[in-house]
Amino acid sequence: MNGRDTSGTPYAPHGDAETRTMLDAVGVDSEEDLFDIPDSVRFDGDFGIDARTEREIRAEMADELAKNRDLVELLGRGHYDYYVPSAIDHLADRSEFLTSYTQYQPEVTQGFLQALFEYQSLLVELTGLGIANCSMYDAATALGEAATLAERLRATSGTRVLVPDHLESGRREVLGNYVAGTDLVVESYAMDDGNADLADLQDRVDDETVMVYAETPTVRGCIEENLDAVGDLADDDDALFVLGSDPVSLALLEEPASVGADVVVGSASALGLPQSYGMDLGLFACREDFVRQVPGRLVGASTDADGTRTYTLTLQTREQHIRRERATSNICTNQAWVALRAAMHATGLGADGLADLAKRDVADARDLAARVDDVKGVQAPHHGRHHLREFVAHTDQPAPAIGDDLVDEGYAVHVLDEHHVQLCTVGTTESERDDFVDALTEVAR
Amino acid sequence: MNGRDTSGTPYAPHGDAETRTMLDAVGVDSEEDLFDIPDSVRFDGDFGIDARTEREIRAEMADELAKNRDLVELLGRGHYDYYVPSAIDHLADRSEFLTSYTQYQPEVTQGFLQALFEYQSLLVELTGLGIANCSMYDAATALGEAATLAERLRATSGTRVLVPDHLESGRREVLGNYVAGTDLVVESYAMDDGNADLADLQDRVDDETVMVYAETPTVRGCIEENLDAVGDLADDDDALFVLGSDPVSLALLEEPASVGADVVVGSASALGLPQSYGMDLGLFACREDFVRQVPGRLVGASTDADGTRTYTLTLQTREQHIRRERATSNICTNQAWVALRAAMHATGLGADGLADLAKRDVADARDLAARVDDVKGVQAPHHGRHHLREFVAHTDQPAPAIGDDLVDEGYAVHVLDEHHVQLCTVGTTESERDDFVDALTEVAR
Amino acid sequence: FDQARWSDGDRHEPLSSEKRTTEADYDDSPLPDDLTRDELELPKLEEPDLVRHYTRLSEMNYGIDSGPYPLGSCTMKYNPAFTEDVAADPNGLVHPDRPVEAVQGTLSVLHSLQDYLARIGGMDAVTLHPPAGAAGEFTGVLVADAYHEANGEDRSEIIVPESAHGTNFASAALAGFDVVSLPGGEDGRVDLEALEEALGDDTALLMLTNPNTLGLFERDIEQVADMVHDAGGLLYYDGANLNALLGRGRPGDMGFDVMHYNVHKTFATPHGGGGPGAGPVGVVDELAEFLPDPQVVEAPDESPLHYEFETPEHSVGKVHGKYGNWLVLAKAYAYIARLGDDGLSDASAKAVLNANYLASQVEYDVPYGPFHHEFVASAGDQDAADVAKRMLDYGVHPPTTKWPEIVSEALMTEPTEIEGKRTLDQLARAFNEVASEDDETLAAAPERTTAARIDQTEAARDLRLSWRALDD
Amino acid sequence: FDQARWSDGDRHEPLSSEKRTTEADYDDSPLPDDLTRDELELPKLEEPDLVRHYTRLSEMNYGIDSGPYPLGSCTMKYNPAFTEDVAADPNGLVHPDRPVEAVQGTLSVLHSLQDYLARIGGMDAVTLHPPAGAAGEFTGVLVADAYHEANGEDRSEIIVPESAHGTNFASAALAGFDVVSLPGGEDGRVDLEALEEALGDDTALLMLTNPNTLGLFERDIEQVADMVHDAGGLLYYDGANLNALLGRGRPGDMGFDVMHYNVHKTFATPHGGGGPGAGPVGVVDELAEFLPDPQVVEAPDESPLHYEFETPEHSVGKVHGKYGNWLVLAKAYAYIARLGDDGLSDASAKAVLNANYLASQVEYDVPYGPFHHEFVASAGDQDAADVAKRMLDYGVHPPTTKWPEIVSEALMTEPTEIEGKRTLDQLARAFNEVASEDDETLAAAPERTTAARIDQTEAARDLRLSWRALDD
Repeated sequence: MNGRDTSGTPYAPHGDAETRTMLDAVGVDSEEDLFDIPDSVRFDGDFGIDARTEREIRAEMADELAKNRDLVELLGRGHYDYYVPSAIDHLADRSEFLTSYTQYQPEVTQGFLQALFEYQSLLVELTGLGIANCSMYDAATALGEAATLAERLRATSGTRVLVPDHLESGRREVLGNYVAGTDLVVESYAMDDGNADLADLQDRVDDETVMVYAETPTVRGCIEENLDAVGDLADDDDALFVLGSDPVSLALLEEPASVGADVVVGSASALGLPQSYGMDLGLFACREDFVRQVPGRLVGASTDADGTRTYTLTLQTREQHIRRERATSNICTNQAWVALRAAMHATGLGADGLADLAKRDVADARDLAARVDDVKGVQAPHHGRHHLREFVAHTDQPAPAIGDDLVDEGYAVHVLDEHHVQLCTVGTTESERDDFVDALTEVAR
Repeated sequence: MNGRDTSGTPYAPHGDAETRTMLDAVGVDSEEDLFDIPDSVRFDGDFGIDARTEREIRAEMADELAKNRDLVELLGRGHYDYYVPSAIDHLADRSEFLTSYTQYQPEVTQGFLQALFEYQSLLVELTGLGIANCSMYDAATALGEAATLAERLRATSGTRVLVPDHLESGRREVLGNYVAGTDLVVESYAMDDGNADLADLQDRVDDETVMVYAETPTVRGCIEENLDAVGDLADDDDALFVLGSDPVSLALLEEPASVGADVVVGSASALGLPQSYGMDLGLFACREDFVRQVPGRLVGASTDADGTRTYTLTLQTREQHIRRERATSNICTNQAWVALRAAMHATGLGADGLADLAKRDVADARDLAARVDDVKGVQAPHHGRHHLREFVAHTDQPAPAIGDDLVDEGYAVHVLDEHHVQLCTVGTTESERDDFVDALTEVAR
Repeated sequence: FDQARWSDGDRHEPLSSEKRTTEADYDDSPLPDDLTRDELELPKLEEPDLVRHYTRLSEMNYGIDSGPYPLGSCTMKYNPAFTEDVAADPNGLVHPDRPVEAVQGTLSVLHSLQDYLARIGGMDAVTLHPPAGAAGEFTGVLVADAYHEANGEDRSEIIVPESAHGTNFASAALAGFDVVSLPGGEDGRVDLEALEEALGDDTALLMLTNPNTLGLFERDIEQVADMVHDAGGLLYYDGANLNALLGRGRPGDMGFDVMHYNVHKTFATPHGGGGPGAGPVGVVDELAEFLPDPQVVEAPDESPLHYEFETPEHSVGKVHGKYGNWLVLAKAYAYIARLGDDGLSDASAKAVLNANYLASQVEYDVPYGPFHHEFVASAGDQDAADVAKRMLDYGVHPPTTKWPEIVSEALMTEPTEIEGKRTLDQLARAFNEVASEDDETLAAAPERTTAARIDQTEAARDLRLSWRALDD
Repeated sequence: FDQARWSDGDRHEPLSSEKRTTEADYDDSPLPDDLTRDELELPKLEEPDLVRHYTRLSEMNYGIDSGPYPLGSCTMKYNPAFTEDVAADPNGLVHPDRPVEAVQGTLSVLHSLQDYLARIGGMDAVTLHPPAGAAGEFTGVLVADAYHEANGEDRSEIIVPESAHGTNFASAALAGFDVVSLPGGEDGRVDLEALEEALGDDTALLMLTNPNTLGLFERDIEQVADMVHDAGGLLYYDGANLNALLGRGRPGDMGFDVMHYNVHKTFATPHGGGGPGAGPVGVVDELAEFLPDPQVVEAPDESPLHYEFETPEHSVGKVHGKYGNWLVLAKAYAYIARLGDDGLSDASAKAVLNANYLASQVEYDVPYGPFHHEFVASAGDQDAADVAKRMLDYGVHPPTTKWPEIVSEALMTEPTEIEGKRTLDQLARAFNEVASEDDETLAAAPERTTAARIDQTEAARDLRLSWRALDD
């Protein structure tokens, strides 16, 4: 059998002789004859995209990405650079996982199904809620899905969704788009020194309210101290209490179920996924009685014909490929592989390891705040709350200029407004934080 | 079950409670009690090696290795930087391959055995010889093993091993150590303008000669033009004709069996293994009638109890774990995983792809030699032969100084002596070679 | 063929929670007790056991790298290994809120990908934000909605052919539109009369896949486009089947105004057991001002930067918290660069050749044609779902079953370009062997897979969605 | 447990050559015809098929990451995944003939590893060149030989205990020595009287493993060392069993003069289906001048370099073409750095605890003791090889069988530290189930593996060592 003379995709194994045999079997002269496209819309130009070798592309992308500056990031606000053990990378790259698709044939995809079942189970333990789906795109879309869930579930004729004033702008915008097709309206309630302002929230919650959203820690790293009260306020008016959090925080902070949360959303990408320019894993857990209204895929246990315990996607009648426009969501392709990574990482850490991360995040934030507070011209933490990972600092000098100067020194921080920056400890080493304090001392005065 | 309070290896999964239970089952109080070591030789110091985290070690080694200078290498002389497709890395890192050991239980290791059988088969096709073993350490030790094979096989009482005068020094030294325990002596025959000097060889070959070794291409990149004659000379005196080569060259050059080679040794690491600071894969193929004298492991086909074709290590009675001091070699742990990589890479390239590499290596060397020859103060190729990959150039100015200047310009070349350098094209891009010629033009005049 | 079946003595591989668990300790908590939880017990596998657990699970999972995977409409191409390496480049693994001057490399790759996709689709502008195909549809619908609204029009209906992907319906509904389902014509294509009837002042959008889910090219696409545009609507291209057209037809040239690309289909990024994918959206000029915020654009000459962010004038805002799925986008870029013009065009040629060749070798009836990258065979008297289960025993992944419904007992088959003749012949043998088997054999299948036939009813009736719910 | 068994329809997975081959074309050869071959036909699998072929083969292979692998004397530890990453650093993937100033990073790692190994073994100098344990033995013997020769002595014998690894005998023979086999004592240890008898003016070296292959510590090691030294010989330590001693005993402190380290055993580098490993050799001061060429040493203060090469004064020259197996050495360094003092010492503690715990749970007789990191059980009336085959059906790798011969039907078992109690109990169950089974069951095993019992006789009698030799 001969090789291939034509240039083409390196990923089709057709030698010229094979191509000829196949064309003959089909009964056409050329591949061209197989395309039933009217001449008027045939494309006979080219894209002007040069093919390159694998080696060239690796060199090219390495060169391009090397143009990203080497910065120590003290960013955060929903995206955290926890170290991902190498074993997670190697395991997640196992190609039976990576190159498979949705488990439409569960008999040959027990491996991924079991891993997703484990992922769901981990979130059930962390939230105390009865159900977790096997992934949403990110924290923002999970929040959007929570709102549409609230709409489907609502007992009242209400339309109001209440969210904290500090809600991260991306999440707020995405939520806005998810409710744009409904009659829901999103309103903010005030924050009181970094926590929910209970008085303001009480004023706003009424029987028009279908959902109250709170976060812990908040986008500013403040641990929300009155979750019980927020839950009671929501409950009193039959509004869904949706809590935003993440698996690391949940290993330390109050269990959502115990404070009355009906739904937990958030980002689970802190586990298992390296910082990936905002790529995320949307966490979605809720009470068991919502099960027929849950968006996204669910893996359940069953038995096979041999009586063995097995796993399978279940309640697919909620989904778009069966229920179409009456589906609980339009989501199809999700973030399953990221969920797999999260399950792996959590299983490697265990309850103690996860809680240790969170404890360290509290201690590190507390320590850095104290040291930053010692810097002339800076006061931290700005909010009188407990913090996890990150906190806001007040700067006497204009914060934007401080932020720019810090970039020049090799540090990225969030500039919140004219006199506030936000600093996150995750992913930095102790010596990097030492150097940062020195740099801040230079630029803040 | 609790976690673990003691510090220790991260790769032992014992919680403290598990350790306690196990100690109780054994009937001792502490791990210390299990060590039956007299006090007088107990070690109670420490090594002074600090444990570091995975993240720290990755950073540390990245920092250290970044101290290696970024050089364009025109080196060669047995070590070639062919591009290894990423798929080979991913496949070879599949942990069922990587973390397995010698196939003492062939029923559960059919995968590796089949891959090694394929490796052996590829070498049989490339050499035309009946047998290839499933790896030696490197080209030098394979050459040493060839000499001990010659000793075991010798019909005469001879002791002489003839090798080319140009033999790479590492290979020569290793060969010397392999024959140190025998009564063999290694002598050189002269080279004639980069090829074997047939007249000199004829003078030296006699019935005291047990082995004649030649290489193609030679260490200087010259294609040996009189292999037939070398083979005949060896044959005339019942000496073993051992040919040194490599799988890329063999895809283009004369088939060893057709020129009378009895054994082929060399380096197969050009396939599938990135440049690894001299780590190699020793190729060893020979005539079928030597099968009971071959060093190293052999995989053979068989059938299993179900009548299915299977693979297994065979003729293990040649090996040290059974035959002890009468084994054909002391080799046990070999380079199986590198052989796996070579098989994968060769199978991805095919005969056409392998031959294309070799053709390109001839053309590139010819082209670079011509361009270097145009450089004022340099004449190339120094030898009036066909070259593959590399060639020697004569320099009017002192070569060591030129070599040093080239390093300063970012290029590494071999300096052979006061007025000769050796240049290899493999692994360099066309534009790198362009820049190199410019740099040489600067430093050579 | 026998798929791996691992277990620790029992019939099934234990859950991580059945292997080893530990509890967290809150005695040394740095927080007041009332802010922390009381207990948490989770599985904990130290690295050797962790690696074994997931290595075993992986062997109990079938992927493209295991064998043929001709799942119709899913375009299960080989995912080139090297694209994993480029995506894993640590220089690209950065925080999304870095200042723009510190991510010039990332923006360069994203900008190039926007450009490539625009050229391939014949579109004028592309957003990379949507993290999946359905998210792309939703984004496209939002953009169309914003366009109509900017024109002072309140159009409430989206027309979707009956045979379209379920996400089309769901995405339209999520955006608040009424979905008008369009019955198919006798030839399996759009029925122009039915379309005429469906179009009206309320028509915001017609969503089409071309070739459609039967693999048939909508030959009347220009007329369809004119009709929709005449009615004041826009035309949406569902990119799920773009692999059939690369280099031979561009949605933009056919009159489509907005489209999404499924990069995990057409551009070979891994499907990851269900995701992540990416669903970039391309639009014609008139719609560019409504795209999500921000777009990556070249910086003006006077800027020290090469690339910067720009907010489209009437942007619909965000559809993803940040900028979408970076790792997936990076892989798609590398794939497109690897193939280039010739490779992309050849990929479609071989994908279409493969579908036609396989169809010619399969004994099941294939009612419609001429098809392109996929065909829909009918299992006839057999149950298509049973056919699929039995095919598993032959070591291949079966086609999509029972959809589209226009073909009874549908076997929707898309081999993609990556299969050679040998594998296609193997697939054909599997089809044909199963075609000749009796119903009992099919009902008893599969036998050689990790699990025997799984009871779906039990799973749904006796819901056990976490290990808490398991009592064995 | 059922191991994967892939095939393309047939019972076995085809060879690459049975899938697809192509021929090379020499019409466009740049060389004269008489210098080139006439034809070459080899398998060629394009990347999708290549990936499937080897992915399938991998699933038909059992590694440490698949399950327990208590192969006595082989120390099958978990190979930490991150060590692969550090070895793959492209900055370390360089040509061996670079000038020394261009490989300061590589030399720094090698120098640190030389230093670590010296400390761990209680040795004064270490060479990293030998590419495997046996190569280390050969190197050590050459060094010893050179030492005696430099002292004007011609010593022709090397003493090796009967129970030693086969490589000891073969390495001694390869270096031209006569091997004197030392019978074991009744307690399984060195018999001092027999040793006395064997020692003499011709004794160059006594090669010992400690603990020995029965897992027993040679309690009289100091006396042994004195006897050997008194006879003018040197004492060699075979590092295969060093994992039993880390942090609790050092060969150098026991009187050993030269030793090798099996980094693929003690320091957890992957075994790679048989290799590569690395067998660094450590020596006491008196022998350092004979080590292979070159050693990595710190550069003098006045040098612009940090590290440089140095040729030992009476070097034996090279034992590997360059500097050994870099990738393996880099992984070993990373492993040692990860564990540090506490980790290394704990590894030995847990390895010894595991062996003792497992032995306590196994119903087969364990005749000698107290053992350390491994124990040798006797299968009694059962055939140890059959026991091993049957254990495979329980999803575990069996022990080394029928060796050392001092125990009849030996089951030489080394669980290493990486197994937790749960896995050890699983292993014990496998041992004990098999112990209770009848000979027919054992003879019919294995059933659940990729291959059923393989006919070894046929393989050796009807030699088929390449696909050319297959006629089916």
